[in-house]
Amino acid sequence: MNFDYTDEQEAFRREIREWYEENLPDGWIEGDRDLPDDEDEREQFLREWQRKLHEGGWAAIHWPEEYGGRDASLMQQLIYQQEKARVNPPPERSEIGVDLVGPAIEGFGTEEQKERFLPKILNGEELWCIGYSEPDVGSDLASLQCKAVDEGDQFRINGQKIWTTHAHKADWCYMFTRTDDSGPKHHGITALIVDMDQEGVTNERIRQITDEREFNQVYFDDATTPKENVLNEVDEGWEVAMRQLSFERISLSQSLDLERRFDELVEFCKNETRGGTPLVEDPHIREKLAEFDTRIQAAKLTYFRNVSKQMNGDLGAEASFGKLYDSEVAADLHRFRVKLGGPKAALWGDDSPNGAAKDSLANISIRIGGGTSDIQRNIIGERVLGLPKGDQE
Amino acid sequence: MNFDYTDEQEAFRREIREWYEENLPDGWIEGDRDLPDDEDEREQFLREWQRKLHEGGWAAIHWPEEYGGRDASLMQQLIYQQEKARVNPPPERSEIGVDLVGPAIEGFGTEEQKERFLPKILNGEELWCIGYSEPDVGSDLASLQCKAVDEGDQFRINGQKIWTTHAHKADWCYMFTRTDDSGPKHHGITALIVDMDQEGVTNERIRQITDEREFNQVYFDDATTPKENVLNEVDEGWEVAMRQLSFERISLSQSLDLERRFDELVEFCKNETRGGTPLVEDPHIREKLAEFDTRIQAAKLTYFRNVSKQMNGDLGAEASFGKLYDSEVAADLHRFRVKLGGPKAALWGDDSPNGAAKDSLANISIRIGGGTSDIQRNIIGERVLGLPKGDQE
Amino acid sequence: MDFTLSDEQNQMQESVRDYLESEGGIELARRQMDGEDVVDEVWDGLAEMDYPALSVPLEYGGLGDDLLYLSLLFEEAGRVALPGPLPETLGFTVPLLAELGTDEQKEQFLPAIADGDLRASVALYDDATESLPGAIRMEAEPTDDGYRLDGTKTLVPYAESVDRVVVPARTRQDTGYDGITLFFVDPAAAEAEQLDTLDKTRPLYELTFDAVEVSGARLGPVDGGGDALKRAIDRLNVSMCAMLVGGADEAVDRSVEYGKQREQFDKPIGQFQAVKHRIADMWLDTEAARSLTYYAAWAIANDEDDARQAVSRATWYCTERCGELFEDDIFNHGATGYTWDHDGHIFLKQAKTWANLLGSPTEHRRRIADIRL
Amino acid sequence: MDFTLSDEQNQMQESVRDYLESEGGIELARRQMDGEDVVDEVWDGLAEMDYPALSVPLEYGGLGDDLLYLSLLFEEAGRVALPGPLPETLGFTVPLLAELGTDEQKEQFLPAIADGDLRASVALYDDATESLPGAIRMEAEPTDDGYRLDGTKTLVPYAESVDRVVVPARTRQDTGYDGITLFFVDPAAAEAEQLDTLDKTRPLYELTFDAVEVSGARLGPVDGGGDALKRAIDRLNVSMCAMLVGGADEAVDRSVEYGKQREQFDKPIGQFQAVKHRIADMWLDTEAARSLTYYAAWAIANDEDDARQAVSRATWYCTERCGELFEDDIFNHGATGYTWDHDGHIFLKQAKTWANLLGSPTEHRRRIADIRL
Repeated sequence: MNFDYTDEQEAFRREIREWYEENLPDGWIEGDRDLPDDEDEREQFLREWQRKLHEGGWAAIHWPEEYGGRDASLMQQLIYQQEKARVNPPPERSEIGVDLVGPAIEGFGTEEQKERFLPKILNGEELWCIGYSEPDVGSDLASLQCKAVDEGDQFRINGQKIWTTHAHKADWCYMFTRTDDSGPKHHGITALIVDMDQEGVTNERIRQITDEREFNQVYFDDATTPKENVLNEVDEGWEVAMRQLSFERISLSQSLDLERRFDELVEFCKNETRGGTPLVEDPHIREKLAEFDTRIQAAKLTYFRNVSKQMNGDLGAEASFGKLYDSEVAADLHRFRVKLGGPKAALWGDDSPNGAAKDSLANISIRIGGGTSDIQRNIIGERVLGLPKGDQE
Repeated sequence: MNFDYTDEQEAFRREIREWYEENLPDGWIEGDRDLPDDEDEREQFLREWQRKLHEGGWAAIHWPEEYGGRDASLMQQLIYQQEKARVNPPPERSEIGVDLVGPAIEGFGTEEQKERFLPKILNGEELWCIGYSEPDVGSDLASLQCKAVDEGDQFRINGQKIWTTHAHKADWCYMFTRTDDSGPKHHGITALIVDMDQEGVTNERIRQITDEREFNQVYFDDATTPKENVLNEVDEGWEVAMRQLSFERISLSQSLDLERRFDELVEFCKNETRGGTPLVEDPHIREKLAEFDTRIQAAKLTYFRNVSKQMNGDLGAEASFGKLYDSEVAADLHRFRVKLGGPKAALWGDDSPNGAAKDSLANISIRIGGGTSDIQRNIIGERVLGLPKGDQE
Repeated sequence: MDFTLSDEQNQMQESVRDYLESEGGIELARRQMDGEDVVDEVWDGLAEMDYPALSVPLEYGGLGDDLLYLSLLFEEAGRVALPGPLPETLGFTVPLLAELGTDEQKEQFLPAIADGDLRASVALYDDATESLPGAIRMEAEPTDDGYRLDGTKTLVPYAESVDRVVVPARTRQDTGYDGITLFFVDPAAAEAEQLDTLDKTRPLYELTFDAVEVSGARLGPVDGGGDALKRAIDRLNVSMCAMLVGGADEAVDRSVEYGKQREQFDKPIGQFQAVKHRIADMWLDTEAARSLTYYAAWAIANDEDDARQAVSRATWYCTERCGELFEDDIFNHGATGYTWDHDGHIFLKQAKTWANLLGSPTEHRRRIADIRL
Repeated sequence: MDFTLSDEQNQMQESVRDYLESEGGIELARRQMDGEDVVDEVWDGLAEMDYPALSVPLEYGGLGDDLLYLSLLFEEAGRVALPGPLPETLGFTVPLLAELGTDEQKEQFLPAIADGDLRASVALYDDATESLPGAIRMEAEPTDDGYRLDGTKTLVPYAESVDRVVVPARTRQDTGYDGITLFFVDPAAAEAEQLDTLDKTRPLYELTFDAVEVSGARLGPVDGGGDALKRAIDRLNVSMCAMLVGGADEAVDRSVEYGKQREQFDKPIGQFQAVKHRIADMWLDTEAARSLTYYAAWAIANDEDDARQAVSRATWYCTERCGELFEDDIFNHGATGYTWDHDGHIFLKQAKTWANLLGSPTEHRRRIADIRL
């Protein structure tokens, strides 16, 4: 056990740090992190950032070099994440493609698919969305109903997807469809790559409680995709979905971000006063801050422990820790931040003290998306601890 | 809505108060509430107290006058409870008999049974225990296995009961047995009254985590009871068990006790110092005390609301509120009390600061007994709110 | 002792509920959120049903009901997050007018309120980052025939939809609730700017008084309005608690409904203990919040010794515990709950707003401690 | 950066576990609880396995391992609530001796400890109601060839089963950790009275020094032992945290086992989400507590800047959060869990004891705040 880094690792860290210093948008490091309000300008801004990332070789460091990555070790990925958490760079336009679609294509795709799709994910030229959830299918993928019919050289797709992040600007959809419903639920699911730019695909943006519209409903009415866009074998999509999260890359964790947010909160509490006294001198607030300090360190340290295990080849189910633990800490932290706002917490947008209101709402989606906290507790109970599965699942 | 009491009600309150002042053991009101350490002496002490209660007419005020009660109204019962919570009198030796057995005999018993058993419950001459749980039957009474075989003029009983409070000193056992296992689980259960003083009944005391031994395992090896000791019809015990809690009497609540305990805790915090400063001046402790003050008032007020509804003939399932809410508040309160003890919280017995250690352990049993908090949440979800029953139950 | 509602009270609640449902229920709040101003429409309807007259004394054309009775109305209003300065007008202003107003003022305003012709609000904050009463800083300068108000009040509810605003200002150098004089002024004399709010069903404004001269607007004694103001804020707190209780009750109902209908893994999700137990806990907190709120309303109405303590108990409990309960309701609805179209966020945003507006949960707990310990 | 145990460390833990199981596991704690004194037996066994030598420096016949390595031993000891002054001797005394002892003292005591021939404890409290360091009040008077100790120390672990006790006393009028001199004395010179304790696996004593003259017992500088004592208490805290982590891990295992076996309503109870999710949360807290504890041990061993903060983080988390986890384990076992025969209470009582013994959770949070803010 050792928390020091090698010279080589520190050099890698410096390389990232220097690249950020040179390439981040003007004023970013100093804290001016507002994205353009206008949607088109924002897109342009993000496109430019993705281009820079790609040019710098930072768009997907965990990808193989032959597809534009750096073959980065898990340790390098961790260092990259630490530095990223430190500067809080603009969102990556290709994040979905890089993190979720790319690995699937790399793991299950044909050589042609890899050559066709991977480079344009990296440079941000083509955006992706993922057709996973359906209106009546939340956590239960096996029940999906969106149909794809084999027409010889192509599939004809009819049905609906929902909660599809960024569908309104995506060029491609990586989606799961029902191709056979005669067998058990897990069989007969096919993973398809579908062009979003066709008549049979329409989408409707979903307004979220944060007043953002990142999610979509996507309707497929006789949409088609050629046979060569099947990922893995026909009817064998379940395997793709299940292996989705087991690619050789570092698991994600909110904990590094939480650490930065905690630092920011401490700063806020030092500067904000009530009755002339800085918040940070209030005994109740001090005790709460100490509690968050500990819980966030526990999250981070356990994350490091799990990553270390992974580096040593032990792919334990312990990765389930972070999704649940971190998002519970985050939920409490954001709720607390709102309470610190004083009467002004009634305000929104730029007037919201500490930007807390929106964060606290957005955090709810983190506790729901990608398997709710309830599902996470089932997973821990059953897969990590070996408790009997409920009848329900 | 009105929180005032009528003159008549206040007179009743005075009557109780005066009786307590005259009859409580010496020093009791002043706070000297230790029971004798020696078990025999303690029994003698409790027997004496029960006799006094009976003579004063306070042993079972909710019982009908013809069986030695006062036919007390729900309002009178509430006032009695309030006064009882205020002085925290010695435990009632006949509590199980008065609260649980008596009403069952009154509701389902024959005239002979009533005349034979009720008076001696009241005067404390005969003690009762209840044979309900079995080793493999926790919350699920319908699965009980203790067998009673019909031999014409008597039943022959074989099996085991567990968690039987006070069985080691009880004269009678009011128990549920399996008399028919050919039908559905809920059928074929018979409620019996069994003499504990016979060869076929042995018991073993269970040591609790508080180092007390109030619970027992009771073994029935060819124990017998005459036919006239069946309560309700043979095979119809389920009805008795189910109606057990719906007798026309006030529901119990910890909230009045919690209120007194809170007052005592405030006193403790005023007198106990750390570094020369009374605990009550510590900002963290002040805030926690305010929180408990509120939660206890919420418990008490909701209890009053439910009792009021009951007085107005509305027997809502809202009574499920108190068991769960109060015991969660109590659990938190007792845990907090232990934390207030300082390093001395390491001690037990008379040296335990504020007597908190034992209370906090004993409280666990309140959250488990009579339907765990989990079961209470099922009941609220299903019976109060109408959510679908799980497969499991 | 009888802690139940009378038949008449129950009927009133039912008729309010039926009426509000017939008017569109929570759709009114949605229209307000989407930028429409529904306050006139809401108020005209309420006036037709005589609701604005509830707390107005009998001698001024009202029904003379107390805060408890009023809370029952607010509870129903809260169930649909009803827009409009109902708590501000009925819970806050009317009792204040009745207590401090001159005969002339009462004659002028109370019947108008009872008839639904006048709405009022309150402009407390000069500094949105400070707690009350420290946040009251505006100084009122005496003039020949009145006072001059100069400064900007903020977080003023419905400033553009009301006819009068209670404005506390300092007329003496003093702290806390001392040295405060209240004014009852027409907000048209000030400049109103709407703020961007978390809860968009209840707009808040900045209200700038640019050396505005007011005469005859003083409400109550010079320098001595603080005490009545303090009690009026307590009443406003209870009014908001009652609205939150209504919202919480509705959230429980919605979670129960969804728990019965929505299926996952071929079962209604309400069958899963995680969901069932979470809803059971929501119900517990709702019932507890209701008990605390009813009692606080009763204690104020009957001038009980523990009224202030009771208000603080209800306030922190309703804003903090119920605040989390609204989040649980959203969570129970999964991704659907996270959408604008689901009503969950309307209540959550309201609770988050109110949790700080009239004293934070921590401040209320400290108040309880200061009284009790 | 590598936050995993080495193969060697894993093997050590396994062999400790196997060894302790072979000695009866938690039965040792039960025998101690029931009035037997098993400390000699436990210690002889540990000595045979060379465990007391772990933290003793190499040059004194030990194995020279650091606090992290030691914590792995404590974790296994905690899993069976092992009686005996293991944290006091190895976690507290050895590093203190190594730091402050004269060559002579080190020669005298360290090899003896390594060989299992000497056990030690610590007598901190003069007042069981006060926090440290305020609770250190005994004054030591200089005599011709040493000091005179006069007064009663309380809450002294294992006073009758150890050969030496570290006794801090004040030799200068001062507060906090200043003006403290440490003494390493034979408790036989004092009168020991066993206290009635919540946790009966680890006996505590009152130790009365009736003007006891000690010579050559001073450990470290006159008036200047406080700093080393403070750090030694930190190490003792981490040692206890490690024991609690072991107990917590065991509690999770026991709940899981029971969840698989025990049936209610014809299903294993571990299938019910209420039980399953509670165990999942217990597991989360155990893993978090373990990470915090390992890191604190590593930070102390490597003299990191954030070592004190890390100790306080681990301490409040292990005592408070794990404290509740042990109650959950009892709850998962239903009425069975509430019996003396079920092991749950052994751990719960230990956690409740330790939650106050070396700083309350609140005190540790305040310490974190004071360092960090």
